Amino acid sequence: MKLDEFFVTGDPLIYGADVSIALTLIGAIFALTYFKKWKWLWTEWLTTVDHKKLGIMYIIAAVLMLFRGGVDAMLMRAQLTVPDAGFLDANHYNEIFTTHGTIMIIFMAMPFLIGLINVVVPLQIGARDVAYPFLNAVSFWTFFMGAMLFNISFVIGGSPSAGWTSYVPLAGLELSPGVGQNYYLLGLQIAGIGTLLTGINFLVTILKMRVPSMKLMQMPIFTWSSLITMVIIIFAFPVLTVALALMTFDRLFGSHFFTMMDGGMPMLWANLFWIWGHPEVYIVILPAFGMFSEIISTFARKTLFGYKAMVYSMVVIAGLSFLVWVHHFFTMGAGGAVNSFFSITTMLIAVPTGVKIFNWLFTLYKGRIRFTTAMLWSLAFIPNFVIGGVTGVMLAMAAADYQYHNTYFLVAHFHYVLISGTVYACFAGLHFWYPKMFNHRLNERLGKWTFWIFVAGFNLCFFPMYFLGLAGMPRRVYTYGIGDGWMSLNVLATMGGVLMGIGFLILVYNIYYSFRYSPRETTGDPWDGRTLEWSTPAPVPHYNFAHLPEVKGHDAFWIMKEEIKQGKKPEKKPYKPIHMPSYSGVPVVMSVFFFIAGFGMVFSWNWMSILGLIGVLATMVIRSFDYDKGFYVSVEEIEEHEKTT
Amino acid sequence: MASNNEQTNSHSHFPWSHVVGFGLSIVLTLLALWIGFYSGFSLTTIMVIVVGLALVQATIQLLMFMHITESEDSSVQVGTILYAVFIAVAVVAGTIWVMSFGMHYM
Amino acid sequence: MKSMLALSMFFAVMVLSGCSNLTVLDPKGPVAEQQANLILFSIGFMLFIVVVVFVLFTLILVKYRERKSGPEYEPPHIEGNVFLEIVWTVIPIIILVVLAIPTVQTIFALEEAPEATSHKDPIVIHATSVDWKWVFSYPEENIETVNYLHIPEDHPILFKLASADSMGSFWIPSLGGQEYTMSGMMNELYLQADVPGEYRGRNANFTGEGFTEQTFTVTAESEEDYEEWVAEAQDAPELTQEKYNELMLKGHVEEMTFSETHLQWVDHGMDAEYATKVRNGELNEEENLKQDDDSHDSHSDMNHDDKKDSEEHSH
Amino acid sequence: MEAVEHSPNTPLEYQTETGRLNILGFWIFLGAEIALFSTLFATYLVLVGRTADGPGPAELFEISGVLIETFLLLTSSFTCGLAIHYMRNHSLKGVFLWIGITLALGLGFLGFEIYEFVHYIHEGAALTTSAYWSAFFVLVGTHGAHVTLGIGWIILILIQLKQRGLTPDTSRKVFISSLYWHFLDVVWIFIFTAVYLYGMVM
Repeated sequence: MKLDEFFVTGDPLIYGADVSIALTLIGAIFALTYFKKWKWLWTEWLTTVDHKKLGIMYIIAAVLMLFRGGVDAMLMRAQLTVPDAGFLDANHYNEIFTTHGTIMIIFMAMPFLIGLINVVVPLQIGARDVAYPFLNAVSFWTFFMGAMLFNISFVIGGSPSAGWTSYVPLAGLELSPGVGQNYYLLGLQIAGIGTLLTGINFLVTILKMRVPSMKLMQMPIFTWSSLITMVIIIFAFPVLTVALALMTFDRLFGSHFFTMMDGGMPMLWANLFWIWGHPEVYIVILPAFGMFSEIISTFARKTLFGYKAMVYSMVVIAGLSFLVWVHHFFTMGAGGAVNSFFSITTMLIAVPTGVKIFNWLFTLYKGRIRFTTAMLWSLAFIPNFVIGGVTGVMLAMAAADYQYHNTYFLVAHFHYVLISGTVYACFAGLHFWYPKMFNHRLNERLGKWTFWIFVAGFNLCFFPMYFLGLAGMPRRVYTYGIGDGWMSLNVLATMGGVLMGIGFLILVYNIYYSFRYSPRETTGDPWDGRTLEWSTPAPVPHYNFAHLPEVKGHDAFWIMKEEIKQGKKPEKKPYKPIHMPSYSGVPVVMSVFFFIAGFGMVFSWNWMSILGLIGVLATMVIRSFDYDKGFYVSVEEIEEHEKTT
Repeated sequence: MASNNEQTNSHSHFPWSHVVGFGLSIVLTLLALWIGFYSGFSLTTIMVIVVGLALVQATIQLLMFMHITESEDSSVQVGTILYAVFIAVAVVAGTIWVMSFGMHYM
Repeated sequence: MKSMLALSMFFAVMVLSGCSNLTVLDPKGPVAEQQANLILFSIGFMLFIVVVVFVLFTLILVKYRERKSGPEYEPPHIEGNVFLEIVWTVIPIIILVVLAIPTVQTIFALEEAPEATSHKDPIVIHATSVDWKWVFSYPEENIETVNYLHIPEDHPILFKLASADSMGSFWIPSLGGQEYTMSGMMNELYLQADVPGEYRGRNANFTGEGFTEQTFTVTAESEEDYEEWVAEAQDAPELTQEKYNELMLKGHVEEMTFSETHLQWVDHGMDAEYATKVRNGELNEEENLKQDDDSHDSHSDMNHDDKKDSEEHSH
Repeated sequence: MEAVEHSPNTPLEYQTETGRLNILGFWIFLGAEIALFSTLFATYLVLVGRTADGPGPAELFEISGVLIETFLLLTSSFTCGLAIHYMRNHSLKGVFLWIGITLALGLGFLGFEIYEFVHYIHEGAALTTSAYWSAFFVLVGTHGAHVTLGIGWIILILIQLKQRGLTPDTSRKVFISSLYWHFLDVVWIFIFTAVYLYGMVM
């Protein structure tokens, strides 16, 4: 392989990216060395097993990925604004929409939510850490290394260009011979390991690490939504693992699962991909539902309306999510019976979702609604998600779907549910729990600017796309003719896209501004919260709770505050030593080996992949012989902490 | 938690449940073999019976060898496995059903 | 009643969009019409749901917003209301049943030739997607075209869809919804044009670099004009295998017309490997001839099948 | 927090919180493994008959070899169960003996499987031959890879057992690895049924 094949060349955009990546790296190394922060970085962050720190790292990585995916989106909108534009050529455009989709779903939406779950859920259930802190670090680092592996395809070897769904035969070796598709397969595979481990970890955490007094039906609704999400992860991700592995075998070892030659069955890929892919949609939407429930309840000053119905509807959604996957390929010609069955199961999902919408509305009813930034995001979610939801029902009607399929109608639908569901939730949750993570709030005034600009831009960008779809514009075209008559709506969409970009930039500025100027938190309960995470002091000590809290119902912290208002004095109990897990450098090292193995496989450099796999196994052996039992936080240290806060 | 722990009460006894489980496994395997080769049933009937026998044998393993019901979390364990079986049926049966179209052209 | 509702919805959509080129809602044949009706029918219910939620949402937000002045109001503790929750579970179920019935009916109706013209034998056209062009074979007329179609109006067309390589999707939005083309598989799709005119058809499923330009034109014309065109096309140069193999290479081509069809060498609905072998140079002369003989048999079989099919459909 | 009260009869592996958490977590992992193998089974069953120009299963499968593999694995599952029985009777010797036998049987199984694979490849049925054989080798091979990993893992645990004796930690590890081993036997039952029996009866 020649050097100019190894490095992607020939495009000024990519040279620009090369330079900025190099400068950022040099800048970071210089800053770390100059301020003597290397040791700090290693001991405090790279080796941490603290769920709060891991959560913060997840969120930082997700925001970076949001930036990357957002730049991709802006490039696409730039290309599509006017007919016959020559800004990007077909291949470049294909690479960009492929990486946009993959990054937004796998490396932005999921990690952002998992990051918030990491920070919040253990606090909500009164736990001092997760069930398997070590595995939690492995989860983060494999996700991170998978994301990095996927992202370097941009400058080394070339990006995948077969769409985030990677349909074969297009994504097969015959029609996509470069290494780009290998990056997709291995990046997702490595990140998928982390996701599966997160699933198991948090399921056990929620089931077993709750304070003993918290019953299942007293758990905060965000914890419930996380629990159900974890169940979906556990059963959906192995399917992706297998599908990716089979395609990897096809591309690297000459097997014939999805090839056109020797009896392979390309349609099977679509089938397996969506068996994972549809539950994946619920993996990124259920935690969002949970967050909106918490935030709406907090800022309406009312307990959640229909708590039990909310829980059961999520259970039903989780069950149905595995029975609807064929609606992604109604047009494959599987016959009337198959299409009818999957039409109906898909429509059924609208029922529990509708129940949730009305429960949110009636949580607001008779409330005292405070329009904080977090609340604004949660409120905007309701009407926007309803638009996405009803068009989802329209898409579920197979006979009509033959006309919507693969068009901008579909693009509009899934952006309406994914942005107004997941992305709004990420922003809402970020503003809501920001003081828990960083000990100061995000500036409300800037937050509201972001909100209004982004929401206006979002609707301006995606609402016209419904009509573009009905006007016959297929997704994934890199340009169109003047005669197609799609220009005016595309101009609107691009304007919306620009507004969304501006909104994001204001958010980034807000993070900087608030870091500099926001007053530091003193109480740990900035919003008059209802659940246990708000009972922890600011900043949250690394052991979370000096005393395990006593739970007497749903909205446990609210009940405590009510009792204190009625004159009940909190009793002073003596502190006991608290057991905590030790930090470990093994997860990050193991993940680096995963990265090496993956990189070797991308280029079929067997020596390198074997070296990487040996490294992975070696770190596992080291872990197996590690009998470290963690340590105890002494009573003195706890007293010291509790005094200062 | 020891109350639902059958194993704890039989520490020093002969491991009857294992021996019975092992015997049943062998019998079921041979039975499946006989049905497959000598029963003369149609292929569909054979497969239905044989898959049924495999499920029985799997259940025996779960109960007698793996003690799925013994710990305080047995309900979670059983629930996990049952849900996994639901997923397995949905994936296998669903895939075969959905992918069976167009086969007559092959 | 249904059509009234549909009509009013249609106008609502028109006004909303401010443009009149919503191809999908402007059907030119019975298939697209059934789908447009179903779409408009569903839009009606969806607008109802949207309006209910939006009105409730606005009223609640206005009424229960926190006021700067005014007494400190402490919201009541309400855990839920079983009756209300049953109401908003049952009403969506009813709406879905109402939507599901016509959906299922239409799904099955679209698998048959359109009812109004079901007494006519459908014209069979094999539509094959090849990176990045469309090849159309008329086995009964024994002609083959590339990147354009002629069809008679008011006459059902049975498209037999296959792909030589990547998975495509055959879509003529004015005439009806799409269906995938796949190598080694054959799908059937009935379409019909009731209005003469030129329509745009395209590949709707992403197939890589040349995907955007993988389009074709459909000319719907009177039976006489169509017959005339067929006769003309039958005088076109004969399609040779050499020429056809050139078409198998990736790339775009102009519109072309041939007499004879490629079905005498290969039916991509049964042979998934042909295009790959051509590209890899694996089909040398000798094998070509052998393959030639083999599929001559299968070709005549298939013609037979086609006839049988059309007989079945005409009943 | 490790000292939650438990009856003296409670097996060692359940005595610590770590033990209880890890065992539960492993069961959930097995649930994920069921999803993984069911995807492979679905793939295999869809691709049955797609043998292209290669041989079909009925031509190559031989009942004797498959039966030997099946009984080796069945017996190893039984002996693995006995090892846990002895562990709960605090007999370190019994654990070593029966796990040793289990490993020997597992290695025997692997040997026969490798021989079988080599034989098929020799007969012209390899991973690259056709979709059917790709599915066969990946399904059965994934199980075989699990067995191999299991053997390596159990050897590591035996070393730790040698170093530390029966403690809550080591017995937890032995117990979890036994769950894994039994699970592989369960998977094999379905491979035996859906791959070999079906392939030969077809």
